[in-house]
This record gives sequence, C-alpha cells and structure tokens, in this order.
Amino acid sequence: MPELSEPMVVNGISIDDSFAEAFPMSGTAIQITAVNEKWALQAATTMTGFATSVIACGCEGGIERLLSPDETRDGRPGVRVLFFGFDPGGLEKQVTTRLGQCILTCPTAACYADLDTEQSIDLGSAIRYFADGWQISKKFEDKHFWRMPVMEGEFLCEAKTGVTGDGVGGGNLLLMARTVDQALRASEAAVAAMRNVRDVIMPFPGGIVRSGSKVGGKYKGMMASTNDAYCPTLKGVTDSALGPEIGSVLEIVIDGLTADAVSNAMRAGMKAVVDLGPEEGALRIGAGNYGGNLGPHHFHLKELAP
Amino acid sequence: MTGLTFRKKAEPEQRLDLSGLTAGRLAGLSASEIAALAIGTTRETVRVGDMFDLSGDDPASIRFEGGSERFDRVGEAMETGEIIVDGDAGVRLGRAMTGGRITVTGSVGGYAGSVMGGGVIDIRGDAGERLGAPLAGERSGMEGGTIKVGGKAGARAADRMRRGTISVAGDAGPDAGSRMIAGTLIVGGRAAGTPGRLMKRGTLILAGGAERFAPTFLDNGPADLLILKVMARSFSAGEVGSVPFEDMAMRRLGGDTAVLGLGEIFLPL
Amino acid sequence: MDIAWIDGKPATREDALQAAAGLIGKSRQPLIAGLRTDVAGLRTAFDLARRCGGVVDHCDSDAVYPLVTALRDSGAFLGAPAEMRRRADKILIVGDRALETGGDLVRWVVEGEPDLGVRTRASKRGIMAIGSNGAASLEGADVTRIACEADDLIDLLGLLRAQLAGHRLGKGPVAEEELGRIAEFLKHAGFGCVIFAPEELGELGTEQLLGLVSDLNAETRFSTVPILAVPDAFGAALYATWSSGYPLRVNLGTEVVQHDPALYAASRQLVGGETDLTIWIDALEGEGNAPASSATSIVLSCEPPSSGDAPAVAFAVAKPGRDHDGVLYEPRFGSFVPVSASSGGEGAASDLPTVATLLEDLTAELGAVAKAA
Amino acid sequence: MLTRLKNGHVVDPANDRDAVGDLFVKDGVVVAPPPSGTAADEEIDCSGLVVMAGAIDIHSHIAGGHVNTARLLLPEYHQAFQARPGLTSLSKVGWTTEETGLRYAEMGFTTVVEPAMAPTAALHAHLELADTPIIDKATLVVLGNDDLLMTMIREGESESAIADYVAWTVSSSRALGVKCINAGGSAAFKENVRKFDFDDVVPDYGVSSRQIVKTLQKAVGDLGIPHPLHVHCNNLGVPGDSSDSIEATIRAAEGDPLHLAHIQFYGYGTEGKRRFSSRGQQLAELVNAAPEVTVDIGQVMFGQTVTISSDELRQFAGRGQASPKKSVIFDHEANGGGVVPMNYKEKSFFNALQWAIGLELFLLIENPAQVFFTTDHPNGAPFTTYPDIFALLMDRGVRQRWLDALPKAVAKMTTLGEIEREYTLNEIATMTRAAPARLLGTTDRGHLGEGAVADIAIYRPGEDKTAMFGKAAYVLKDGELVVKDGSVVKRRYGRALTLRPEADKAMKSRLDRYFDEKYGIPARWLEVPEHAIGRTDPFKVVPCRS
Repeated sequence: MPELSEPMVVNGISIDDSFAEAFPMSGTAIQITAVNEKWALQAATTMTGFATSVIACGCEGGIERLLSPDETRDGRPGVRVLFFGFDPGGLEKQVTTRLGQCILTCPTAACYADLDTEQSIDLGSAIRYFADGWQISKKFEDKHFWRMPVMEGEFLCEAKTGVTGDGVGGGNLLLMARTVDQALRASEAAVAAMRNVRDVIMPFPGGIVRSGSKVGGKYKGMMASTNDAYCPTLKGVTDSALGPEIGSVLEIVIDGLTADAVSNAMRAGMKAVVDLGPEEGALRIGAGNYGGNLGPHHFHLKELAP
Repeated sequence: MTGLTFRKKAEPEQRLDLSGLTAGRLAGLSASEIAALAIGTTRETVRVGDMFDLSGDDPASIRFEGGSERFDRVGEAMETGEIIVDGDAGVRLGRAMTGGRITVTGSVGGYAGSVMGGGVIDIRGDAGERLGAPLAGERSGMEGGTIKVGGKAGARAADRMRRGTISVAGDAGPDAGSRMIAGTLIVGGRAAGTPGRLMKRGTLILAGGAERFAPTFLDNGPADLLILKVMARSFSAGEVGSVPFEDMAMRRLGGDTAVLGLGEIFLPL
Repeated sequence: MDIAWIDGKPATREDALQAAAGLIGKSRQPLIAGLRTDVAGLRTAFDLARRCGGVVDHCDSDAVYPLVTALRDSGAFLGAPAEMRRRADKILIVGDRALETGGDLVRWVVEGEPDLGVRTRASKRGIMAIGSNGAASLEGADVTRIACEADDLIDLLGLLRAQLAGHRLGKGPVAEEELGRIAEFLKHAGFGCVIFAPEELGELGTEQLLGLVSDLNAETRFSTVPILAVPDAFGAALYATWSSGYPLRVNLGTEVVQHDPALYAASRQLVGGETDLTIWIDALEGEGNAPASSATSIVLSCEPPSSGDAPAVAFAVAKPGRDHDGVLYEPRFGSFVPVSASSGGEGAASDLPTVATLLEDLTAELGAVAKAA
Repeated sequence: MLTRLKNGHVVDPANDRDAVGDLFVKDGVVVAPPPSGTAADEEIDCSGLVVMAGAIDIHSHIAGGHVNTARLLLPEYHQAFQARPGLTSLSKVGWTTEETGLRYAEMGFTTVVEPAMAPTAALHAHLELADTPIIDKATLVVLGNDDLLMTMIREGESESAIADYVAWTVSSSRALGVKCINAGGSAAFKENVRKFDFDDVVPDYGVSSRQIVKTLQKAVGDLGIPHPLHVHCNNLGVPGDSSDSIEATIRAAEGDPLHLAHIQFYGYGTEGKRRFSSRGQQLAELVNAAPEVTVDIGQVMFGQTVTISSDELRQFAGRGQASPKKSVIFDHEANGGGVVPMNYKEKSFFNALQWAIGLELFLLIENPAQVFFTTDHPNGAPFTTYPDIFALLMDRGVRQRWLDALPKAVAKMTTLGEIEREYTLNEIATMTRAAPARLLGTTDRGHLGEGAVADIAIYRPGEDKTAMFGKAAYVLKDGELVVKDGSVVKRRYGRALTLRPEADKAMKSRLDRYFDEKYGIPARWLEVPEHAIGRTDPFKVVPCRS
C-alpha cells in the first residue's frame, strides 16, 4: 500500500500523493465502418465484448470514439476501436478471432487499419481463407485489402494494421466517495471526460470497474483477488486504506497507445472529478500501484491534478 | 543549384538512348563530362553535347526542352529525382524505374513504364503500345507505382501487370489488361479488342465500355462494391487524381476462366 | 550474262562491290534484312552486320514472331514432325493457315497410322479440325470438322481450357455439345498433337494454344507442331539466337547487342526512317516480303532484277540447293539439313557467287575502303 | 617459329613433371628443348607463373538445339536486356557461341565437350560449334531412347549389328563418344509413364534401362571408342530414388569402363524432416570401390541458371520448380528433352545442400583421375563459376566461409565442414587435364610432353584461387597466343574432335530404308557433311582403339 503522506486538496477533494503504476502492452487500432452509425457501433460493441482484462479475456479492448464519415476510409460512419495485449502475437490472435466472428459476420461492416507503425499484425490476411479461394487481394496506393465474397455482398478488410509496443495498460484512478451514488456519479463524469482523449480506452463496463483487485490471493491459483484495502465493508478487519468517511470506491482503468495518452486521460478524468466537487461526487482520488517496482510507468496524481 | 536542362538542338537523325541521363547516373559529373556521354544507337557516335545545350547543374531535377519520338529510354531504371520532357519521348520511358517522377507533356512510344517498380509517370498525351508491359520473356510487367495517361493508350496496356495503378483517360488499344497478374488498370474511354485476355487476377475498370469479351468471362451482375468507393477516394487524394468511375454504377465480370479466372472487369451498368 | 548492276545498269562485279562498300561506308544505320539464304550466308550476313553496325532482321520474321514470343513468354511443348507422324493418335488442326501455308507438311504428318507406342499404335489415327476449311484437302483421312470463324479460335481454345480445368464458361463460338466433343477427343489421346499456324493465332492466341497443351499434359501426353509460313525465317531466327543471343531484330551498332522486337523489325526500321541503307538478301525460292522504303538499297538476289525502281547496287547470287551445296532449315525435320546442288536443270546459274562468298568479298572490300580512307 | 616459355612452374602430371623449367613450342606442338645455344624466336617470361596444359571440360552443354532453345527462352538474362547495371550469373556467361568460346579461353580451357547431341540435331550442334571461337570442341551423341536400338534389343539382334548401328551414328554425327540419358525413360514418358527405374521396362519394347545401358556399353567397348559409355542415370534429382538408381548403375558396370555424369544430382537421400539429405559419402565410397567407373560432378552454385537436358521425363517433372516459371518440353525422335530455368538460392535448404553434396563428392572421391570437374553447365551453374569452384576445392577456409553463409540446418546435414582435404595444383591438373584427355582418348592433349598440341594455360598463382583461375595470364592455342592477362588477344577457330568408326555397308542401306520407311525422312539428314560446316578443316579425327 502506498503511503498516504501529504495529500493535496483541490476544490475540497483530497488527492493522494500516489501514482498509478502501469505496464507496457502491445496496442493496435482499427476502424470499423458500416452503412450507418448503428451498425458500425453494433459491430464494434460486439467485437469489444468480453475484453475487459487481458488476464481472463486474452486482450483488453474498447471503442475509442465514433468517427464521422469525413474521417473514415470509405466515407461511411465508423468507430475507432483499440485493443491491447501482452505481445503482438497474442494480440493478433485475439483481434483476428474477434474480427472473424464479429465484423465479418456483421451486416455492411468493413474493417480498416487505423494505426500506422512499422510493425503490423494481420487483419484480413488472417481470415481470408474463409472465402474459400474466392478471396481477392487488392493492393493500391501502398494499401493492401482483402475482399471476401459473403452472402450479403463483399466484405472489405484491410490486410494488416499497425501494432505498437509503446502501449500502456493499467493507468487508473480510484474514486472514493461517501456513497455508491456519489462514487458512480464521479466515475461517470470522469469517463465521459476521458472519452474525449485520443488513443485511450477504458475497457471495463461503461469504463468503470467496482472490483478492483490486488495481485494473488489466499486460494491457490488465484492470480488476483478483491482489493480488500479498498473494500469499505472490510474497514477494521483488514489493513484498510480507507478512512471512516469513505463508503464506496470505484476504479477507472485506462489503456493507451502511448504513455502520454494515458496521462492525458487521467488528467481529464481528475479534472472532471474535481470540477464535480465533493458533495456531488468523490471525496478523494487515489491510484493503484504495486509499490513502484513492477511497472515502468508511474503516473503521479499530483502531477496530473488540475 | 538549379535543375539540369537539356535543350534540344535539332531533331536527331538516329534514335537516342537517354537512359544514362538520370539523377543516379549523372551524380558527380561535370557539365563537360555530361556533354561527352555517348547516347547514340548506331555506328555513328552521338554525344549529349551534339544533341543538347546544357544548363543548370542539379541532376535531381532534369528537364528536356523539346522532345522527340526518338528520345528512347528516358528515365530508365531511375531511382529518385524528377524528369520533365517538354514534348514527346520515345520507347521504354521510365522502364524499370523504382522511384521519382517523370512528366511528359507530349506523347510517348511503346513500353512506357515497362516493369516499373515504383514512382510516378505522368504522360499528358498518348502512350504507345504495351504501357507498363514486360519486354520479351519477362514474367511480369508493371510491379508498382503509378502511370497516368492524359490521352489514349496503345495495344496491350497493363500486359502481365503485377501491381500498381495505370489510369488512362482516353481509349485503350486492343487487348488491354492481357495476362494481368494483379494491379489496377482504369480506362476512361473505350477498350478495343478483347480486354483481359488470359488475366489471372487483377482489376480492369473500363468506364467507357469495351468492344467485346472472351466467353471465358462471366457476368457477375451489378456490383455496388465498397472497394470501388475506397479506390476512388484513395486515387483522388493521390497521384492518380480523379477517376472516371467515381459514383458510377457498375457491373462486374469475372475471368479469364481459361486460366485462373480470378480477375475482374468493371463496366458501367 | 549480267551478274551485277549499279543503278540498274550492268556493271562488273568489282565495280559493284566497290560501289556497295562505298555506300556501306557512308551509312549511319544499315539494315541487313531479307536474310533469305543458307546458314553460311546467314553467318556472313551477321559478320557484315557486326562490321558495319547494322540492324538485322528477316523479311518474314512476322511469320515466326508469334511463336517466338509466346514461347519465350510462357514456354511450350514442341514435337518433331517426324515423331508426331509415327506416334500421334489424335491430331487437332486449329485454323486455316496451317494447311494454307504448310499443306504438304500437314498432310505428311497426318498421313498413315501411328506405329509407335502401346497407347497409340492400337488405335486408328483420329483427326479433328476446328475452323479449318482446308481440312477437306486431307484426302483419305477421317477428319471431324468443327466450324469456327478464325476470329473466334482464341476464344474457343480458351473455352476448351476452362472446360478441361472444370471452370465455368460462357457461350462461345461453338455449341456446348461440340465443345464437349472436342474436349473428349483431346482427353482420350494416347499421344496427341496440335497443328496450327502461330501467325493466324497471334501472340496471345499462340500462348493460349500452348497453354492448352500444357494443361493437357497434366493427365496425358500432348505436343504441338507449329506451321510456319516461311520456314527459313525460323532458321534465320535460330541462327541469330546463337550468334547474337536473340532471335533476329537486333541492332549490332552499339557496344552490346540490342534487341527490340518492335523497334528493330525490318518493317519498322524502314518506316521509322532511321535506316539509311538496306542490304537485302533474297537467295531462296519464293519472293521475299520486301517492305517499301525510300532507303538506298543493295540487293543480293537469286532472281533476275525486277523492273521498276532499281536498287543502287544489285548482285545476282546463287541459290543454295540448286546452284550450290549448303545448309537450310527443313520444317519436316524441325532442324537444319544439308542440301546439295541439284544436277542439270538451271545449271547455268552455278557460276554465280554464293551469298556467303559475295558478302565475304564485300566485307573485304569494306576493309580496303577503310584502309584507303 | 620456336617459342620458349621460360622459367615457369610446369605442372604436368601426365609426364610426372611438377617443377620450374622451360617449355618449347614449335609449329603448334610441344617440342623437346633445342640444343643449347638455339635462340627462340619468341620468349614468354613465365617466372613465378604456373604452366599447365589447356584444360578440358568433358561435360558442358554449349551447343545444339536445346542450348539454343535456352537462349531463346530466356532473353531477359542477356546482359543487354538488363536494366543497368543488373547482371545475373547467366548474363555473365553470355549467350552466344562467340562469348562461350571467349570466356572458356580466358580461363585457360582449350577443349570442351558438348555431351548431349541428338543424332537428329547433330548438324545444328556442329554449326554452333563451328561458330564457337578458339577452343576445340567435341560431342557425345545420344542413344538409348531410340526406336531402332530398342527394337534391335527386343528382336535379339546380334551384338555386331548393334555395334554397326552405333558406329554409323557416331560416324555420321561426327561424335567423339556415346551418351545414354535416362535409358528408356524418355521413350516411356511418351507412353505417359512418369517414373522410370533402372529395371523398369519401356512399354511396347519390353527392354529395361539396364539392358539398354549394358548393350550400349558393350557396343562402345567393342568398337574401341576410347570414351566409355557416358551415362546419365534414371531418377535424376529424386531424393532416395536417385541414389538407388546410381548405385544400381555403378554395380552394373561389372568391371568394364563406364562414365557417370553429374553424380551430384544422385547423391540425395530422404532423411531429415524435409526428406532431403546427403548421400555424398556413400556415393563417394561406391565410386572409390569401383575403379572402372569415372564420374563428373555437376556442381551446383548459387544464382540464376537454366537446366538443359535430354532427360525429357525428368525435365517435365521439374517444370513445376521452374524459375522463372516457363519451360520448353520437346517430344523429338528418341530422346526429346526439356529446358527449365532454375534459380539456386543460397537461402534454400535444398539448394544449399545440393551445393554441399557436390563438394563432398569432389573431396571424398580419392582419385583425381576418376572424378571430373563439371557444373553440367549450365544445369548446376554456368561454366563461368569454375574459378570459384577451384577455390572451394583448394582452400578449406573458403569452403568454411561459404558454408557459414548457408542456412544452419544445412551444416547439420553435411560432413563438408569436417573434410580437410585441399586439392593441390597437381591434382587440379590431373582432374582437368591429364585424366580427361585419357578418358576421351585424345592423347595429343591434356599434357605437355613432346608432340602434344601446344594448348597451354599459364596462370598467375596467388592466395586468391578464384582470381588465379578466372583470368589466365597467357593461353596458347595450337601454339598461338590467344589470351593475355585474361583477355582474348587473338580470335581463331578450333576444330571438332571426332571419331570415324567404320560401319558395315549393309547397315548404311538398312538405315536409309529405316529412316525413309519409318520416319519418311532421308538418313542423310542425320549426317554431318564437311561442307556444311563452312570452315576449313573443321574436324580432327581421333583414332579408335584397335
């Protein structure tokens, strides 16, 4: 547990002298378009389902933002989706499996690369054989597409997309409030603000996780277990990090394509929480870490505070 | 440094091999050394200085003031830099080039862009036969880059093409896209002969229709395909510029089933 | 009898040689063409071309280029006519030109029955002709004729390839059942042979036909006998290939030999106006296909000079196989054969120089001119 | 005119000479040292140089229909066709007869044997050879897939009748020996047979490869043809089957001379996960134990080349691997054949192991008079790669450097790295001069004794053996200086070495009838008359053994 020395107070909200400890991840981005926003979102939502934590889901993924027709490759409404994994290989496996099950299958959806890096992972190249020999490779203007005849028409998918090793997983904020309602209001305000930041996703439901965890547990084989120091009902029976005023804690986890993107998201989130004030939202902002020895990225709350 | 200019003195009596006049091959040569380069193709020696007045000193930017259909092999195997021909050029313009840009304000002879691997060729007038095509025996034609023709193209444009884009604003001579392996040929006008004969893969977009097709092409019906939209947008934003099939309703033919049969021809619906 | 002319007027051989050497000496880009001669003549023609930096082509290389091009672009199966004659149990004749231009050769190949091979010997030779009106001339042979316009032959060959590969195909120039009949005929060959004229099918058509034969060899044995309207053009192409690296249409005026099938075709050279002197060699049977040209010309011919525009210099030369021994390309053999001077008959011409000796003398004269200069 | 080659290191294993001294040449032949005090008309200072007889290549496809088809098929590899400055190993050879002669001469080769001349292509081959400057040439005529021979065996005709047929073929085609290529295999392929072993029989004839090889071996021996039957075995290049075939063929020599061509292509086993392994060591042991057998290697080197073979069955099978993807397959009388381009890649496990197997054979076959220096030009590599191969044979360090550049998996599959042997100059001279002359029966060459034709190659020795053998310091052909400092200084034409075994008159009329009745062509089309060559004195007759 971090030392809670000298909190700073902004707008009546206490900000821990702590930091979010985050890890390098492989990250990638794609663009999903469809005939309208509804179907683009449908494809993206389906593809990013069950992608909250890399430990159990194989990857972490989420919708970065909606794209206007001006921003997409084919002039249709679209969605930018990010995925993160431990390594490019594992990430590729997850992305291509999801691509095959969720985009290939989705009416009118098309899929394009949306990250320009030296290294790449397969998109269409991995699933082209579904077309049973009828797949068409199309290269022009330095781009490579696969076209796959499907019952609806033709599924268009870029061959590859970029992948970065500079991705960061595990940026976080702990929002501590008197009540569940206040914690949730603060969290929603933070997530809404963070969604305006580029190159990040908050992979948990609605961007928020209530079951923050610590590493390991008393039962054999548990890689993570409930973060008892922040569980309000365990105050007194465990080595709690919570004072008597805190009745509920929610966490926002952030994955970004760069460390800067994660900083920006945390900064935006903290500002939203601070602006909301202690009456409406959180009394205190903290962050999860492991003492600083495990993850190379340390996002200090005080430096990001508004 | 100013661009290197070759001003034509008179119409050459013999065909000239100008393949030596590229940025890579002229780098480090003085004006007098350049003037002494042999460019003849007959027993009678012709040197650069006999045919051209030279000015400027930067071979990365070359201009021929005055062209000729006897100026052969302009920009052959060039890797970088720019060549502008004010007028016509002869055969094998930009053959095997891998980068850079060639602009010809007039028309060019056969085999322009033959087996080119990259770069841009912009021909404002007409192109001769076998645009982008291989020379005898070579297994693939154009392998990358962009060719743009403002006028019409001769027979067998894009023969054995493997990659890249050719866009011809006017008509195409007989049998465009023959033996295509991949890549894209766009024809704004009408295609003569039997386009796509023996094509294995690749895309022919014939916005002005065609004379006839082999029976080993099969009609796939109307094709409102996203790829056409993506291509049109992508080309418009790049070297190719606006394309005739943008927003055009098209029909797709697949073939040539005499061979692999995975090629496609798009026609106005 | 006159043996040399300058500007159409009889001249001595020496004067004519001197005049010719003078013209060559002044020429920027001579074209050495026609090339209708024996191997010794070809050799000296190339020696002369190297000496004077000429462009070399045969007057009828158009007749062989579709084959040359298709072969070097995509490969080929080629059969020796004499072997096909003994072995082929199924012969497919494609188009009209093969019989028109090489009727004797075609008849020679298809006559009789195969006598080699367990798979072929037992069956009577089957002949099918598509798009060949001339097939009626194959007397005595049992020929199945299938009508097809010449323009549609390439399509038909393509349909056959698609059908044999199990690909889809559209409606073509022959009815579906006809197509099926041809396909069955081909598939059931023990050893099949396709006879065709590359000239009629063109480059792409020849490639299509050779592709069909290649496809057929996946399951059975098949080869081809291309019929070339002017066989000595093929002989010249073979000679040019070993001598210069390329099958004619070469420019020997530069440091390394240049080859360009379009640019250095004799017809293009003359039209393009870059050639300023033509050395035309025409010492074989039949008329050489000389394109009209304004270039000054030196002519070596085994026929008396025709009336009309007289060449600047002309020589009468002997004809190999009539006036002297030599080596010629023989289409029945698919290679070069020795020929002997025929006895009697037109023996009067036998005092004439061969192309080889005349060109040797001309080359020597060039040396003398150069020395004098 | 007397020429003195002064003070050179003369390496002449045929005459047990390996020391510094003079050599005298007069009227195109090597002569005894003149009495002291006689002044030479011309002197070449050979101090510090190595003097050898001109080299002899016993197996190099340099002329004929198939070679010309390769030129026709691959214009894109001619140097003039390349976008500058691109060059491939093929463009370095050049494609023409002219370049062939010049490049060979520059390396000090003065006699080259075209080993696969079909009787029907004899005139064509000789016409090309006549246009090949400087070097002397010879040909081996191909029999063993021809209707007549197989019919004669089937009908049980006498050995003398068969020998007469062979004599007529050798004589009329102006050959120096007889080659047998996948005996019966091409004929069987015409019957749609796609695999043919040594004891398989040709449909319709009922004769096996073994019978054909043994019959021809006997006829060649009986006729006194100096060069033993030159055999290209069955199943070339097929892992496992190739080495079985060559083993069976070696055992079938049965004590009589037999030459096996390009054996590298038969040193292939099926071990390892890629089902491709070296049987170089086993094959070398077989050869070492069979002194009546001679072999040449057919070394593979990396780069673009083209395979040219009258083994039609094999070439048909190999066309799938053609690179570039095009090939020509011939169905001719008798053998036919195929031209299939090939690009041997250093990075390819298979190609790299082929390279290693060739060198294993070179180094593990003990007697340099039993193994000959070939790449089976251009099948394994163009002949212009010879200087590199000399360096590989003579320098273990060079071998190791090449080996280090290959895929790691290759090193595990070859013993090449452990082989210490380095060829000496004397062994090189044996393999490329003395032994080939003995093998071909051309006693006037391959050595520097009195009376030998003055075909002499003089090299500038050095650490870099590639440089040494790539450009000879001087080459004399028939006593005339033709190469200086690696460049040709004098063009002239050599001759074709031929045999003229006498065939029975009855055989000649029988063949006239046979070709007329069966093929509808005159037998004289298969004859090479002297006038056809168009050079003065084009042939030199080598005597048969009595």
